[in-house]
Amino acid sequence: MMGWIDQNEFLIGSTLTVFLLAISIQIPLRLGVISFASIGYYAIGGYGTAILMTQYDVSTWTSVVVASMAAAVVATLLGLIISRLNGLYLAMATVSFSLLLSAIAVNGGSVTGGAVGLFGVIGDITIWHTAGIAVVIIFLVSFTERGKLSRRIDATREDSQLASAMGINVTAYRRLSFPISGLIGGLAGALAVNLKTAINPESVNFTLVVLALTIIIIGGQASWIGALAGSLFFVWLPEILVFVGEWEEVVYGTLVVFAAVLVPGGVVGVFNDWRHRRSVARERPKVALLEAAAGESDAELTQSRSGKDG
Amino acid sequence: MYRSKKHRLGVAAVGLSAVLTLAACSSGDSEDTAATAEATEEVVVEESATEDTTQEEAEAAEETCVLPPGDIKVVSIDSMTGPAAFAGILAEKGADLALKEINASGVLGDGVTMSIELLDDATSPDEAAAQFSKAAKDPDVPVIMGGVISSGAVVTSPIAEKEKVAVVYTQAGSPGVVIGDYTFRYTPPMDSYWGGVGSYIEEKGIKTMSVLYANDNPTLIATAETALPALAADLGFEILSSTGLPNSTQDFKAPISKILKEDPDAVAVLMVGAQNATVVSQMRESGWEAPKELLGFAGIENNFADIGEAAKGVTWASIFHVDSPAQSTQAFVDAVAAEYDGEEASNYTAERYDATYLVANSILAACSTDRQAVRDAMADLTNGSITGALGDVTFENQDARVAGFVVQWDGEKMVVLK
Amino acid sequence: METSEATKAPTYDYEPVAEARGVAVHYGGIKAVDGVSLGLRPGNISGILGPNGSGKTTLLGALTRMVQLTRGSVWCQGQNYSQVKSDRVITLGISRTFQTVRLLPERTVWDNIILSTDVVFKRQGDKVEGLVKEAIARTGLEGLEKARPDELSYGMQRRVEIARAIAVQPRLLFLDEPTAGMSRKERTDISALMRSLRSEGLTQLIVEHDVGMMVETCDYLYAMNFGSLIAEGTPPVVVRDAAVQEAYLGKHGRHDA
Amino acid sequence: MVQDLLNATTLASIYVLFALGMSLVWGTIGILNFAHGSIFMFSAFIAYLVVQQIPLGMPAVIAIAMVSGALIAVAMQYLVFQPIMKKAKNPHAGELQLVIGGIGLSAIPISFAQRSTLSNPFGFSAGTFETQAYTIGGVIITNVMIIILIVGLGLGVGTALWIRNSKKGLALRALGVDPEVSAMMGIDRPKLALATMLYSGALAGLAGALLTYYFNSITSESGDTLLLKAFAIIILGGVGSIFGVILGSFILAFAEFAVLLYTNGSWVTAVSFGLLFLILLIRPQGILGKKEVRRT
Repeated sequence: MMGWIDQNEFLIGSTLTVFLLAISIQIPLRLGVISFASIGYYAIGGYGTAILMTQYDVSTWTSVVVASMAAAVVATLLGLIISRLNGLYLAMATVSFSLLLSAIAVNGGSVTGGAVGLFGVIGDITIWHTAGIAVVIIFLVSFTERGKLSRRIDATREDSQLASAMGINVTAYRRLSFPISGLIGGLAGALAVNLKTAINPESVNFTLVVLALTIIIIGGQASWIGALAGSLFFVWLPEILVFVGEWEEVVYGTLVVFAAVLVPGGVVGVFNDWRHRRSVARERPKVALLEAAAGESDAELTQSRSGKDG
Repeated sequence: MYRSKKHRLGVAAVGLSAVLTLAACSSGDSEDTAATAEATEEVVVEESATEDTTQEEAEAAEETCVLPPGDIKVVSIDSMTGPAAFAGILAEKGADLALKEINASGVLGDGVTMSIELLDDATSPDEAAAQFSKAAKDPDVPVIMGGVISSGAVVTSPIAEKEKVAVVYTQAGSPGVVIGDYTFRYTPPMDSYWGGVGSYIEEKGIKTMSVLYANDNPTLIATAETALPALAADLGFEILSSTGLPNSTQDFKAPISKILKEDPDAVAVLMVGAQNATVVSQMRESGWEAPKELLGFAGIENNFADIGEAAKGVTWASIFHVDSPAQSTQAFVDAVAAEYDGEEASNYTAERYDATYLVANSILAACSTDRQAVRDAMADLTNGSITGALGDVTFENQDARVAGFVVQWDGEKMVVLK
Repeated sequence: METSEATKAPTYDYEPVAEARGVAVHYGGIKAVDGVSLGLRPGNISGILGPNGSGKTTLLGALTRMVQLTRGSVWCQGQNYSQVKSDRVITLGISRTFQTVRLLPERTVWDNIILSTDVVFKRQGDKVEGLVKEAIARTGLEGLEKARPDELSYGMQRRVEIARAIAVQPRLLFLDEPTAGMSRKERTDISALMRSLRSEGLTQLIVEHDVGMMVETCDYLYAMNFGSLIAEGTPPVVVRDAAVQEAYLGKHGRHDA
Repeated sequence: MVQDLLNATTLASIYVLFALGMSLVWGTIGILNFAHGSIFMFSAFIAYLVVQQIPLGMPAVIAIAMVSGALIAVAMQYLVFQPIMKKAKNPHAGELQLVIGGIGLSAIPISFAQRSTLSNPFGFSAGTFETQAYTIGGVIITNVMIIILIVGLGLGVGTALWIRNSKKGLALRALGVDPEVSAMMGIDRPKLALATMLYSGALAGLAGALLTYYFNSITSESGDTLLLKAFAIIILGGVGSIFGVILGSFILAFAEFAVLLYTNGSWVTAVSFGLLFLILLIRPQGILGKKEVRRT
């Protein structure tokens, strides 16, 4: 087992950082905000860490923390200035935000290393640290997937007008999602740069946006489990399906299309539906009453009505 | 005007660090090539061509060395799909050819064969790193051949250093690739052989120059921003402007218009692969004609076949040329033609062919598959000069250097000026 | 008829539960609502009728702060809430349903009903559960708590919406076309439910274009056309009003066609 | 200077050709088609494959590309977008699914073309068409430029007028404003959507073929570069406004030209998304867009 982990250290590390990036996109998405800004946060986290570590000799963990916080701050500001946009307009604004950052990376001269990027970021973060951070984030995120908070989040996403009528402060929830997304996205970038020891403009381009988004769509939007499932799937598929080989992209494209058309809830959505059906099935007696109950209460109401009328 | 055509062979793409041309032949070892020639009766190698510096070493190694029978598995990570596939696929042809020759020659010893496990990084740094780290952690892999993309190489090099396994790259021209004892590169950096063009500049009396370059390619940035200004200072010509554009640019009309207004004596076009032809043909369409000079860059020739006449007169430095007088290069060119249906050899094939020989020779010289021994042998071999498909190659800090050629497109093919 | 555009307080011979004073909502050049004033009688079921596009739903939107007022003001219990954010309206005791069913599809009936209740009654877990159970009982949804909306009939889905709206114990309930798309039986059921809620003292305002249902259910009617009130009074009075008949009833047949 | 203006106008016409179909589809049937770039590329690619076998002239090549583009777009609409729209629980969920579906779709033809060309550029050099350059008063213009200018601006203005004045155009505009109301007006939405996609696909094919002639060659990834620019153009002009597309194309083309002429050019890629970001902050409905006709 340890040998296997050791051999696949890079893939495991990739899975974890891609997972964090996916979570960073998923958090606003769960509130109905289609934001591609996470790539920008990832770039800030990654470049920030690389710059601090290689150019200012700042210690690994301090760099990671500072760069991630910087991403959170930028995210907060972004959230404020684009707050009057929604839907695809917001999506487009965040795409431009991310691509502007990658243009800055290309043109940043010696600070960002231009097209070459920065390399030789050798820190002391192991995959165990990364895994630990991922677990903490899963723990925190799972709180938003239970009880009251999860209901409010669902309502905000599914129908913001309804949510608002139900007393939920939609604007506040959405605005809050920005710094959280920024922090986690920044962290993903910071940890990724430590894993890969290098970062360049190419590694923070639109392809990454597409990857993270498809991960969530395949896995499912509703839960961190979806993000994890999607990350595992996308990072490991080329390892497992070696025969896919040169048609890898075609297979990805087809899978994504299938997911978009047939299973909008992703793998996790399918699982939840199945679980719901099963639980309903288990409670046969009660469910058998479903129709009957409906009929009964109808009868009751009709009765009360005639009573009142009479 | 002229016909604009463009079907190109060696092309470019994002992520590929540099498109270099190079020539090559069997690496240091005369023994191998000679043996191959005998064994296959296809490869014409003259004994004299193979007599050179490493002969003694190789012979010594062969006399004393008995490798345990079995297969020596070397891992090669290359871009067989994705935007850099054109380079990766050509490179692997070189590796296959060299491997076939080596195994046919029996030079590794009785019952000893070498094989290459080829892993496709799909032009993705992440894939390259994942595969590299797995190979680096497999103690049965004595040495790794690295991928062609710089962005992958800067990620895999630290892994090689950490796991103490030698890696030989071809292409991957970015800084941060050859970083320590375990990293080798068989493709010389562009600025190391561009000097030849300097004498052409002097000869033609070029006093002013404008530069158009791909600002997303490390090698070309280095050439445009460092090597060319240094050359200008040296030779006393003036660089009027230097325009950096992403290689994905399609419409070059605006920068060309700017350059035409500056009216320099020469324009240096430093784009990746096929974009060179795009720029050249758009410059011709805008009225840039001789005696105004167009200076190009290595790798450019693969893209000129289709624009033909339009590219006539473009001059550049190259490390590989099928008409190179070096016998080792000619032997390689013939071997490629014989193996691959008359195909014309390319720099990518040559580099990888030489690199594969270097790997085999290092194992032989070390007489072991121990990683440290192989890397030490490789360091020794690259201390001297190696003759191969690329002609004579020397190394500076494990990074290849060649003299190169100054070549010119005559409208149909490239011809060597020097 | 009250068509004053002024925002000054009109006088009523009762204390209105909620009031619109000269409310106007314009979109660009379109005057969806143009100067409507009305005051809702406590304990009554009031109704607004009018053809499609007459501004009924927009007026409801204005009263729940979901659309911005161009002019005028809205009042609740003597308080001007024209600047209150839409998510605070429910805490004023104003609750609503929508023209179309708007339930969370992946959530159970219970979750859908408790959604607003636990926002309004923060940190009062026991009370919230009690309220939801009570709302379920009042709307006849017992036994269906674990079902998802798509497993229910349309009529039952509307009941879930009403349950969600009354679980927060509002003093005023807005119902936007509560019987649209329903079978006759379902309509009479909903109508009965509304009257039973009235008997418990809940003030209600219904927006509808089904005149039959309105006349049967409401105590007081307003008629709208082109963004303005054209008549008001008890149902028999309003349906006999010439302007209403011309503007609305005359076209009624065509609308249903 | 005249030369620069002419060149920038040609570039703008190319942008019009590319963005026109995308804008139409987004502004009327509400699909932000992320696969538009790959329709563009793949129709040119199909034409290239045919030309490799049979040396054809420009009209035939363009016809092949347009038919291919139309067929691909219709297939996408029928197999992917229409089912997604039918299933969508609410417009917002549908919106995201459509984007994702488009992203997935676009990967497939790009990958095929990359495999088949080894990511090398491809062009119609095997065909019979030859670029001719003319010099008029010191200004150089090629026959390809003339065709692009006429076709790009002509189709742009023509489509805009058609949408504005014809009955079908009215139906399309109604769809863009309110799908429900238009359904009540008796508009057959799926059928009209299919027709719109067909037109948009044919335009993409036309743009693909003309661009390939203009640049001599394009690559498998060329569509993606243009896709991002098209977003900027459409939003700049105002979603749903065809004149907006023309305006947006000119603004972008001239801005890019200015950056290239007066700086060292390295920020040119940032121009499109810089403009996009700016307009979204200042006037999200775009320059010619109307606020109340916003569907998203």
